[in-house]
Amino acid sequence: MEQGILELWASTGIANFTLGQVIMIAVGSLLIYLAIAKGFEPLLLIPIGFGGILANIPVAEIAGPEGLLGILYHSGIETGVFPLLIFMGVGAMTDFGPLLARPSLMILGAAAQFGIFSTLFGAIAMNLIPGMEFTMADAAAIAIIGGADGPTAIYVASRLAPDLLGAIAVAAYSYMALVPIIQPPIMKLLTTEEERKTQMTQLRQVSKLEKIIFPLALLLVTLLLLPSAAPLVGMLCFGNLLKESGVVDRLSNTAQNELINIVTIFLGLAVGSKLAADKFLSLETIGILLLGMVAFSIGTAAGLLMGKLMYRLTGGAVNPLIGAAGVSAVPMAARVANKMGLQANPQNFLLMHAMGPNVAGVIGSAVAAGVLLAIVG
Amino acid sequence: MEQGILELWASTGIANFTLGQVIMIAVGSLLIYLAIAKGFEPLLLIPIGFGGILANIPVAEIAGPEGLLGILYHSGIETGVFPLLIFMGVGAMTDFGPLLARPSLMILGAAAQFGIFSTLFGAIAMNLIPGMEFTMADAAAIAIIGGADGPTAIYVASRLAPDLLGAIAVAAYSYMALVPIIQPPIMKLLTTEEERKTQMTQLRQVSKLEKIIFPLALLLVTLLLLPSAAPLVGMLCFGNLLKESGVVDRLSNTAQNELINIVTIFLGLAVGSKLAADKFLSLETIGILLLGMVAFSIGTAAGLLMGKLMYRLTGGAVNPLIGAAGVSAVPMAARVANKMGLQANPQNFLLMHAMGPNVAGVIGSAVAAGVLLAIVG
Amino acid sequence: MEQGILELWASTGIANFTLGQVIMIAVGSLLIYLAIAKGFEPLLLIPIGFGGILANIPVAEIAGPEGLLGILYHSGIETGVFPLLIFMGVGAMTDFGPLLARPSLMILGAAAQFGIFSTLFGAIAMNLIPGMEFTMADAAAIAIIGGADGPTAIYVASRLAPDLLGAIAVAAYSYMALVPIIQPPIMKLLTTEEERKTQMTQLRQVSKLEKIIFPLALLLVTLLLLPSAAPLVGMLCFGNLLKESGVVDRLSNTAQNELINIVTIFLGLAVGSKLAADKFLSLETIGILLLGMVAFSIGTAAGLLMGKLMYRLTGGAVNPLIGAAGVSAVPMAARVANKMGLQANPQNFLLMHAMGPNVAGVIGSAVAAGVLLAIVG
Amino acid sequence: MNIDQLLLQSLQLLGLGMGSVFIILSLLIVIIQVISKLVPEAAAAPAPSTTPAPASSQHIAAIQAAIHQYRRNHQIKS
Amino acid sequence: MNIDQLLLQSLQLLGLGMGSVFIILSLLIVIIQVISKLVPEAAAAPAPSTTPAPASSQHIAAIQAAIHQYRRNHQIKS
Amino acid sequence: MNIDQLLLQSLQLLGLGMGSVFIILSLLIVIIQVISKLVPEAAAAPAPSTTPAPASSQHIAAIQAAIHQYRRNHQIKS
Ligand code: NA
Ligand code: NA
Ligand code: NA
Repeated sequence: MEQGILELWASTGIANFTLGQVIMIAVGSLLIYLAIAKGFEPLLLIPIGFGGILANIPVAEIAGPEGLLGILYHSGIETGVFPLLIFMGVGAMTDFGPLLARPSLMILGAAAQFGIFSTLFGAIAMNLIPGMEFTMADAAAIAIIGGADGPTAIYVASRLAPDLLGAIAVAAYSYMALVPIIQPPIMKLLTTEEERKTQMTQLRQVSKLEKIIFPLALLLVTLLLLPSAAPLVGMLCFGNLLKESGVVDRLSNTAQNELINIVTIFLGLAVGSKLAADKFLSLETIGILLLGMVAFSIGTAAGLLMGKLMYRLTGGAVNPLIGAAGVSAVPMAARVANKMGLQANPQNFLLMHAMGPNVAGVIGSAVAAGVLLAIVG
Repeated sequence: MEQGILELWASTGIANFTLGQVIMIAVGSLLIYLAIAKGFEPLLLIPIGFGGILANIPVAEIAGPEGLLGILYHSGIETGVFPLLIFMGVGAMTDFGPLLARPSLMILGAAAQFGIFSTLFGAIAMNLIPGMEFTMADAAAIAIIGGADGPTAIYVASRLAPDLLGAIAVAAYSYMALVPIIQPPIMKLLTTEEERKTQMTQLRQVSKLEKIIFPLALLLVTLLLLPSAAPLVGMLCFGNLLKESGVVDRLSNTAQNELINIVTIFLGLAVGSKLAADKFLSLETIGILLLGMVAFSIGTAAGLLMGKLMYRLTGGAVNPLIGAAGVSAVPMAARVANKMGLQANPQNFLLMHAMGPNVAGVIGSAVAAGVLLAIVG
Repeated sequence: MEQGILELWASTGIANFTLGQVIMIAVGSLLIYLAIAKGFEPLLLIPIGFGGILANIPVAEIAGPEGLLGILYHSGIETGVFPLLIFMGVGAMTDFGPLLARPSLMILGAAAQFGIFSTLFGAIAMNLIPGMEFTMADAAAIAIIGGADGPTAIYVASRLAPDLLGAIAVAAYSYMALVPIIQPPIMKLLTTEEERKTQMTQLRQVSKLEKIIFPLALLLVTLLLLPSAAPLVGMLCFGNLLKESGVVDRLSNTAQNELINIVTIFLGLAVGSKLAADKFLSLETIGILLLGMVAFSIGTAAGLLMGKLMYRLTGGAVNPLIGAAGVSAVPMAARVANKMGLQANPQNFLLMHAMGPNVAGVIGSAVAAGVLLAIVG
Repeated sequence: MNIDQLLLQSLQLLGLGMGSVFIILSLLIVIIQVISKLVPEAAAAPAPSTTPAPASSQHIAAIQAAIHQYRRNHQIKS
Repeated sequence: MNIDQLLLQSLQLLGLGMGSVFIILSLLIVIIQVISKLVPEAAAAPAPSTTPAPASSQHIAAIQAAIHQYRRNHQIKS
Repeated sequence: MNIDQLLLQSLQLLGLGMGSVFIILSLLIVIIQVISKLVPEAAAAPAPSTTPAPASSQHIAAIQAAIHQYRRNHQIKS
């Protein structure tokens, strides 16, 4: 009996915890708290945070190769299947109409990718700090946080730097949730009251046929110029075609509801498995969090500056605020632009105008991911 | 920098395309066009066509063993899991009521399988043409196109001739979509105006209990006489039992909605992965397309002739048109029979009468598949 | 031609059946009959029964490593993924409110686990009968039937005694369905009319915040004291948190509907694959069925006796009948307690009061499973 | 195997296959007829309307709109 | 291991197991009581009807019919 | 590779990457404009209200309640 009690005691968590695991369980709980109490991207951060707690339970090995989280990670993230299916669902939810109505605004979604590539430079520069050691692949995976697009970040990180995936995913979703706090000061700093007041003319009606052709055209450009972006862009286009074709509503509805929900649960738990203490609690994670913040800020600034340029070139037809939506973080960044516009001018509804650069930012980040995968991968 | 540009250029699609890939991307686009603009089986042909495009993108290797389509093919088609789950969903959607109300019409669904077995003979005969080389397994996989039943064709082809799967699936779904064009001339040729005018007496009411017992009886006959057809027939019966039992509506609804939708997306993309240029662009594919058309026509004719025989034997109680529905292609062929009946006589509603032979055709093809798998496999 | 007929005949079921297979197909049919005609847990017993039939079809090898059922078993049960996902769905469906409103009733859910551990002793004692050979792992897997909780039983059996899984799952679900027949005589035997008449005061309102904190607190206790129960308890808590957080209704709805439905279909079929004749038709199966019945009865009795103790200690504030609900078998056992209460006193609505011990029984069994896995596993 | 043998084999398969299909489906006809005899007729009669009264198309439109709106309000953000 | 040892071990497991179950569930009782003390009572009061007014059974029938009809109109063909 | 080389490479990537992004997205602008020219204008006009009239919030509440109730009646038991 005594022996049994000792055996049972030896298998308790109390007898086996490491400090790192305790800290990571606190981190997981913090993510869940932020998700529920503060509304930080709860669809992702609750599963990620809970997965992080499960992954740090001693003895149970839930994130090990034979545990549930390990199996989900191995079959869904390592293979790239989960982020690609999420991207298909995102495609089925996305309305490219505003972008098609005024395609020139796509350039704002291009400019905001400067956040990615300057962060790449920053990550390498961090190697000058003793103790930091980022390879080029690590740097590329970190930089993609600047794309403000969860599945793209997870897809790239799973290919280039799986060990950093946990920190990268947490940073990406946290900063996407923080967009309403990060962006406004930068927007105020870089634009004048006059510029922010700018109203934009109503968008033209886009025909059904244009919406059907667009995903195919986007795929065509990608496969001609940057096939390494084809898995991401391809699934986005596929999902969008399911929606816009209008003849397979069954599939479109499933892609944007049940299927994406199931995959979101699995992906979140699997990403959480990478919050294991030994990988997450390192100097690198602090670097990643810092760099991610910088990436978001630079991307926002770059989008705004391009917006100001368009404002000048078009003689005031474009409100520079919508440039900030070019980082993507759909639809949060577009809502922030709308809110700032309303603050400056209560008649100034920018939401639909900001949706164009917003979805262009998704395409832009996928293109950036393709470049990084082609050259660094 | 120059080196980087060269590296990036070397990774573009333009620098890597083969002619075959370009042609296959055009083929994929054509399938999507036909699906959207002409309504050709869009639930399958959009995913298959899109999968075909993705599979032919150079560099990206999306259909390779580590690409999304390759993974889907490996885990879902190679194993037979996807077509069997589709068949379960089809079972949960199928109402065997009309068949149970007048079981003698089952014989029409048997006769139409002549399309399968005569095409088998035709495929072997094609070996007389120089350049054609079909093994017996190839011939059997091609012949099953005549079953006019997508999942059955994919299941058999994946077991007997995986290399021909792309062409076989495309042919099967294309011809199913073309049923309203293929069948009417044959129907007019083989039946007289008098025969087509024949009205049929209303079907008796079938009790709930009969509908519950039928899938179990069908399974029993299959496992006694043809166990090689048991996976296909078994899943069809399982889905149907979920529906008819009336006590597991949750499961039945999921099987015929979310689950079949998810699997349809995956199956379509995975089948598309077999549209890779090196396999698809061959003389064999032309042979398959020709043989598939022949199979559909002969199956239709055989069903009609059996219909004419029943018309005679029953003293005009059976309209021969419903024999054409025996090829399955549910519910398209039954609708065609209905339409032809209405053309001859505006009071002649054959739809429910044609549904019996129509679902009998599904069973008939599954039985035919079992014979082919037992002897050729 | 003759040769072909012989070959085909040699592949029929008739030519290949063993007596065991015939018996097992009858057993599978019986399970389906009980599920449909008698309402025995149809959501599980229809798939299990049908899977059992499919698994015993000769030649087809559907339960073999390359057959559908074999693949489902290998990927979903052997790994533990299916029962854990079911448990997540159960968590998303469970309202811990009644338990939180009167936590002391949790002790009833603890007492009822005596059914598990006394059966463990009984299973080992059965080795005294010649021909019976249960290892400690077998005994533990059998004992968990007394937990009256399907996914827990399947999870533990898949880890400790996969060969007995079929019989254990069938026993667990059958007895859960039989709770309205097994429990009432024991309840009448052990309680007086006076006790059964006892009305209980209305439950206090539980706040949303308490409901959010509870799953996290439950997970905390588990990971501190019994991490081997963490996979089961963790997924239960995760599902419950999805529901109670109120910010991820999309995920919660999917977890408790489409996802659990899909997994239920797969799990049932996969469990059915373990009804293969050579494993199931043995003396051990009879032992398992007997022991399972004993486990249910002892668990019920232990819950009732603890209920009687609480009745005395609280001066009649607790109706002992709700102790029987401590075995779990949610929500059947709670309904039985309610019905017995109404028989004694038409004003006596015990349902909500019995739900507390009922869900406590789920937690209790998961804890018991953790102890068994930690020491025996 | 040369072409003649293959042709012969496929001819055999034609016979065997059509034979099997006709035998199995004919057997099913008999079985269905037997079942319909054995199943009490009474059960058959009162099973006309299994679905509730068909909803008006307006109602369906309203529900679809509601579901649509509900879904839009619960969208996942990228 | 012979039968006596196994019986002894299972007896030990009975003690250990029931002990663990009672300790853990008792600890949960304490924790729930602590939580209910700490959580502000105010929050508890105004949470009576979380679900909207229960729809009439007629309404539900109509909706089910609509959903049924909707699904039939969107069936996958084999 | 030492840090200088890495910095140089990342600078190159910055150029290449932003170049690629601008080229590809600019090309898309052109393509979209071409498409909008080629697609018949007529088709564009009459596509205003794709969704049916928005259901009243009361209606939605009723439907949600109905769905809720429906689901509760069809729960899986553990
Ligand atoms: Na972006
Ligand atoms: Na057919
Ligand atoms: Na229990």
